Amino acid sequence: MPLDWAYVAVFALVGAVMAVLPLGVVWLLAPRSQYAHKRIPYESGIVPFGEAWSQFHVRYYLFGLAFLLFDIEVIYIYPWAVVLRELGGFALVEMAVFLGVLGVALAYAWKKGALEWA
Amino acid sequence: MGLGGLLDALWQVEFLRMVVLAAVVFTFLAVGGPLFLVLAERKISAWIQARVGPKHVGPHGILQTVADTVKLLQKESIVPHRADVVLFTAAPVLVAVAALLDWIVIPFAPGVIVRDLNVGILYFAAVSSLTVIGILTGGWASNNKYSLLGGLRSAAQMVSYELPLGFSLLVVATLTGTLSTVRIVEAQPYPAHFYPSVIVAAVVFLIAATAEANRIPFDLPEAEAELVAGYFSEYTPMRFALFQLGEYGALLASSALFTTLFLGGWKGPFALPGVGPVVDGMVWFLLKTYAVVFFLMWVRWTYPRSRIDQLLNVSWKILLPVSMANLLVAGVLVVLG
Amino acid sequence: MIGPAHYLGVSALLFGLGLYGVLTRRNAVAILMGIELMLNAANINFVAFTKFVDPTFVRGHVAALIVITLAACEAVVGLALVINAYRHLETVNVDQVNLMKG
Amino acid sequence: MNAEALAFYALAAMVLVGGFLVVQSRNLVHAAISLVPTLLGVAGLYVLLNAEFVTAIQILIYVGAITVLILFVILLTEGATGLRVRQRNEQVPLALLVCGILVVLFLVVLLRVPWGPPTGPMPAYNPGAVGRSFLMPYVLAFEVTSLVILASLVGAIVVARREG
Repeated sequence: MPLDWAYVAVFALVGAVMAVLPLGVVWLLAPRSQYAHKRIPYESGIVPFGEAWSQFHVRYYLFGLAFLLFDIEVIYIYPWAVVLRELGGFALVEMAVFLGVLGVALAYAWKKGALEWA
Repeated sequence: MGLGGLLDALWQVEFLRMVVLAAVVFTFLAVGGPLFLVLAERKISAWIQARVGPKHVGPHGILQTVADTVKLLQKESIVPHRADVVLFTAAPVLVAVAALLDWIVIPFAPGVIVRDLNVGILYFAAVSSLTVIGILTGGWASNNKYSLLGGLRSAAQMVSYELPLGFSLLVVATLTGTLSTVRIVEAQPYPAHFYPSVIVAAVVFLIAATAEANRIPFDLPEAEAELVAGYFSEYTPMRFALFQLGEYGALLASSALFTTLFLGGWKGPFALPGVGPVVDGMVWFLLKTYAVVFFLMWVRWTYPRSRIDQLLNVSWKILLPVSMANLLVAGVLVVLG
Repeated sequence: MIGPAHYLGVSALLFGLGLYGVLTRRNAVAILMGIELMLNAANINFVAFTKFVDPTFVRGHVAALIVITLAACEAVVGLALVINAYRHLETVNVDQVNLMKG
Repeated sequence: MNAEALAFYALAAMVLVGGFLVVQSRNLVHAAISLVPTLLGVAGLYVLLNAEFVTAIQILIYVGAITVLILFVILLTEGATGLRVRQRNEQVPLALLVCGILVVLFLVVLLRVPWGPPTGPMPAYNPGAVGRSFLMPYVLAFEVTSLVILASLVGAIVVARREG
């Protein structure tokens, strides 16, 4: 089993190296010019002012939090899925209750307008 | 003790196998992904819009993307003023690596799979979710307002569609009782299973996968009229190409997973004469995968772009409740036999 | 041979780092990141005990999964507080958020 | 030294260096991104401990969701503009002392414990074992977590949206 994940680690490392290699080729082949205006961030031709990392609307956070709270359900649903056949109706009732509560959560978020992009 | 003494001989062979396989899959991803798909996309869009498309480089323009790659290698690499150089480079690398890691659990043919992980489809969902971090990081590190805004939008969209996608995987896991991709293929009746919940899950998966790959009608993050080019506005030659590799790699991986979960993977309607089960499986698998890719491209060039509020509504108010209910239906089907 | 002490050692060091972050950071989000490190340290212990002490019912894994769930809930509520504080007080530094002092 | 030890030390280094960057970076975006290698290193340790399901969940939830949310909030509030602000309070020497003593104490204790053999073998199929545990002995915890999720969703929406 750890061997499976050793493959994952090696794939990640080899992938990173192979992804960086072309950057090295670019570094060797491509021209480099020192020309300050070239490095100004592109904002449709207008000279940028202020910080790029200024604040954004709270709605991003509302979607983020709804996502996280519905994503953690999978912690419980995946193990349920693999043993459902073995445990039968009891497990099904358990999951119906679990998903029912989360359905209430979704309905609440919906009603409160947390799912509106406004 | 030298390094050779540290690792026994068997381990060395295994390690070599890992490195070679990683290199092979990466090459497949680069060639079968952007190199082929960008060309295919340009040809298909041309065909749909009654144009000619690329035709000068090579016969019928088939070498166009090769020429583009050579061009990209010679282009100057520009890092914006006051950008965070390390993260600016690490972001596209992370996106490309995440796309590569997806392929570990994809079965090409009976026995042709990098590793059949016990937690197969969960693993696929997990490594695909790393892309979001790469996109947010890239958008922030560019020191450009449009890039950051594009990155945030992209992240909001991708996380919204990760949920219905995850629930579709769960429906399949529930019906087959396993998370291993190989066993999911084996458990599927061929040509297709006709459980209604599988069909619903397949449709949800297809919509969500299109959105995850940031494609029209879901390509808001790079709505060029509003946001220049989205999170990769500031990206020039090779770093940009890595984002492309990640994007097309993920598109191809989603199509491959769709084939694996819903279209019977390597199983074909008939055995090809004169080839073994491995070649036969790979041919059918790749045919189906590219058919799914073609379908997604067709959608892209047929529909207009939607607004971000419409797009998030589809995910949260239609796909998510439908897939939660669908999961329970699948559970009932399993318990009743 | 890597035994339980190795894992618990890493976990102790990670816990120390997290606690240091919690005690010294001024930014509320940074404090939250310190807490995440401490929770991860606890999880390493749970999972290590499952392998080296008591694999029955994989209790440690269950505990670790519940900790991950609660970590997510805690992050969601904590970050909501951060956003609210930022909107009202225009700071996320906890030593400047002292409305209760009156 | 065998492959397991090599992997362990590499992962431990990744976790601790990443954790150090998380608490030390002045730039909060860097701190949040340093969480990624730290949490992936912890996931790697879970692999060595045969906890396959927890590993996958660690990557999916911790790295793919919690870190994203933290990044969101940093970008929504101060981002890197916090660079001009002092990031530490006056408790640094005291905190170093407390944490140092605590860690030494932990290490002393765990080196003195006599570790016996485990009470039984690990179940072969990890996700299945977790599922059986959740639905049989720990079914109450399983149901209560759904209520906790509901409660924190309600709380977070109320707190984050309150205007004025």
